[in-house]
Amino acid sequence: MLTSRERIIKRASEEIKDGMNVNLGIGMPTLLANEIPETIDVFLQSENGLLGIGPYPYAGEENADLINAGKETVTARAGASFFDNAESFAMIRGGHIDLAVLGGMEVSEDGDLANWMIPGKMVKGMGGAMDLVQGAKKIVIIMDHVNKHGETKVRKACTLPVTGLKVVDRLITDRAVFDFTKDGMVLTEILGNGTIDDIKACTEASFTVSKKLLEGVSKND
Amino acid sequence: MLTSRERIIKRASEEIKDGMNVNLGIGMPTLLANEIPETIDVFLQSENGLLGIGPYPYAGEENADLINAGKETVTARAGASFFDNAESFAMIRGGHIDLAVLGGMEVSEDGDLANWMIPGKMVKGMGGAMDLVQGAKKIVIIMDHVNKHGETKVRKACTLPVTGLKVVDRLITDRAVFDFTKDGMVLTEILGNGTIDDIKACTEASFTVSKKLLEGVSKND
Amino acid sequence: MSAKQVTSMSEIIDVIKDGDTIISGGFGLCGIPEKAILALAEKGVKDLTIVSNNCGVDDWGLGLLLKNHQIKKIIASYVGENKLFETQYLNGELEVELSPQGTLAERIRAGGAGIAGFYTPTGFGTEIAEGKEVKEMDGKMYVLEKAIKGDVALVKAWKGDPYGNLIYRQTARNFNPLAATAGKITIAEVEELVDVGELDPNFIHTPSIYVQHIVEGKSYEKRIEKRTVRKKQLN
Amino acid sequence: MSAKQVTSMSEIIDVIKDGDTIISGGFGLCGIPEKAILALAEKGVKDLTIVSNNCGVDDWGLGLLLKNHQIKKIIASYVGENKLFETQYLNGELEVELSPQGTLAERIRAGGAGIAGFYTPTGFGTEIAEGKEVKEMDGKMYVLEKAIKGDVALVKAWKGDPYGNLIYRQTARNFNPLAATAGKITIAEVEELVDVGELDPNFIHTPSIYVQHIVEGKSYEKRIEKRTVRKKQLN
Repeated sequence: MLTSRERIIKRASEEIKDGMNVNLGIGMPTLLANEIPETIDVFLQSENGLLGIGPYPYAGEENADLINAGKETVTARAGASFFDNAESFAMIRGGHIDLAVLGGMEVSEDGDLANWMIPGKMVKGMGGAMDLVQGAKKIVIIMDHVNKHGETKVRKACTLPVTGLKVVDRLITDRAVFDFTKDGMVLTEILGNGTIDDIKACTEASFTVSKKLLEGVSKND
Repeated sequence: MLTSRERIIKRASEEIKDGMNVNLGIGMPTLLANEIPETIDVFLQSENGLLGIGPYPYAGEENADLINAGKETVTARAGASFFDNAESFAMIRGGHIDLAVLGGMEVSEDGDLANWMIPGKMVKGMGGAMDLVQGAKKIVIIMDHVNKHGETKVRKACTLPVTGLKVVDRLITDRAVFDFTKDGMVLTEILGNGTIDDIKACTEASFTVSKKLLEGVSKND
Repeated sequence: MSAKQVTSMSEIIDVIKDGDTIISGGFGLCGIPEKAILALAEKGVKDLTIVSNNCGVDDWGLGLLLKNHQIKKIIASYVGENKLFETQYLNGELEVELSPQGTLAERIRAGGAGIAGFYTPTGFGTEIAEGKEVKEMDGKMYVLEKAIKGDVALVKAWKGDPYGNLIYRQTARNFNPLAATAGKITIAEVEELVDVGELDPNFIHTPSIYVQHIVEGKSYEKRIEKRTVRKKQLN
Repeated sequence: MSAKQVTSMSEIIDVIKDGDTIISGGFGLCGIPEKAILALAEKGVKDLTIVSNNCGVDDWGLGLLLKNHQIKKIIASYVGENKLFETQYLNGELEVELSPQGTLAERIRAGGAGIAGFYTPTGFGTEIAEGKEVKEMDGKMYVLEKAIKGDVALVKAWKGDPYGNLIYRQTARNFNPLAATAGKITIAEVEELVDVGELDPNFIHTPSIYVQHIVEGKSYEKRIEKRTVRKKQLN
């Protein structure tokens, strides 16, 4: 049985398709890189100026001039390119990144995202998150469905300062997958063993349930 | 005795100093390149993407990929660099060009310049002229003092559509040199054989005469 | 590998439709996407809006599309090398928007970079600023200029790889890297298509992400507009 | 040749005065102008405004200037790696302006390029947009962000020539080419100073025009912030 983190990563990795240019956020999203099958040819972008992140270097081959946005030593794959930060964010802001997978603190039913600061705690800064949510063609947020106190992170409205308004396309939690459409927030998949009612119980946001999921659930019943 | 064109070019070439980055406009200004003494180390910028224009190529060595802003085949000097047009105009607009020498159709006493179109004639476009007059640290305009009908090109106000307002730092004609200062337009040199009254007679713009010139004239008398 | 490489321009030129906005690289006849222009002239799509610093000459470059009456509007900074242009402009067939060269370059860059508009000092107080918003910032006057995006961008590079990484040669770079970023679809033609890994990742001018299709062109004409030379000095 | 080359950083660092705004290249500890920062720490100029994506760590990079209480204000996108920062911020000694990373890069570029401001979608509807002008363009909301210029820019490159042409290595490029354009005075430090003509003019990252002083640094530390490796696989 998968841990909740493994469940999120496994499901999120299915978002990555052949030929895509993808930006993976710092933290859990970075782990997705290990899940990309070798049959798929993808360019991972690092906002500090690299298109085509490769695996971590072998011990002893670390290179201070070659890091990712999380400041980890990395390598560059064949066909990679280096560029400055203005060019990097031209790619991001200009809509050239097919997919960005980012961590979240809260997501609202309108697709608002909060993931950069907690009032009262020290401000660290938003880095490239505000640019990414405005620029990438598809924004997938991955996060636990509830916090360590059991409170939902899927909100009617964000209580934390937002990173962007109406920017989330898909939310993947350890319990469910939601899409944000012009008709509102839609539950499309259940991950793990919950029922639709279980998901409703741990979700403050209002959402509808996709036809496909309803049919699938009734079949399974 | 110098022709009026030679007089302009000779005087304008004195504006070019060691270590400068200089943009020479299409036409007469381009000829200045031949007048730069070898003791002076200068980078000539071409707004199509070259810093460090060299001499024309030897016959048989022309290269279609290496032209100046006038679309002439050129070479690149040692220490040159190539770049795209956005970078080229970042240099120009951002105030990194020490000196631009451009041709003029009319200059006004406020330092307005008209040099890009004549109403009723076919519009060719302004190319990089409007960017250059706003961006270069010093704008020197070279032109004949009067047109072929004997009418002054040094105006109270431009009659032709302007390229920029209050952009000219120095005007060099075949008859005189003017500076545009916060105290207005100042006649600083007479080229050729004219008197101050001669210059006044062929100039519609109001100007004062520099102390240095007044003293020099009285000494010569 | 995701296939961006096509074997001929005619294979891919059909992505361009009547009424499209096309951003073309090139300065004068230097670095122009000559194979794409020839394919477009052959295909005969109409009512194009062309964004390009210049419009070719009467019998080469974008002038070929003028000759065929395929262009409805052109956004350029200098069109003085093209006589067909004058005729079509004067008889009202051709719409023209002049943009100062640096502004044009920056507008295309902005289009590719997701910047909606920017304040430039260029053109303040001139005809070019008429109808545009102006703003005083830090005591200087600026004009608001807006981004340009294209349905298709046509780009000519020196070398490229199958992923679409590109390098340009000398002043043939000009507007090409900017155009490459600003097309919904960017078609790159190269003089030489090299294997993946042959281009040094540290010196790529256009990263692969901007390019959707790449094709190697054969026997480039690379016409010279003004052949200027000096005499060989005798020793 | 006009001499831009100096023999040591201490020879030139005096151009920086109390109260100056300094734009520094680097991302994390990668590509930071370490010799210039050391010279600044030694010289002890005060009340600096620092523009940099990050602020170093407690004992390296710009953190050294924090330690010395030389910084009055910092404009950055992420400062989470530096504990000194927190202390000085909380006791009111340090003023902080957070700018999203892409916006920060673009503001510095704008400063160097003579663009006074630009409309970006980044930060719309967030705290970052508070007090800033917003505008709807083509149905999307944008925030007006303003250019940043520095009294001095500090840049670290891989190789440079005596004119100041620079190339950077891999991701050590980051903010360096942008910073280089935006200083009234730009000081470049390089790992290797090469002869004029050794750098290929087709692949210069920072053209000489942006650089006023260049110095070769000895024995760069180039500290690694997060050493991540994989195990060598046995054959």
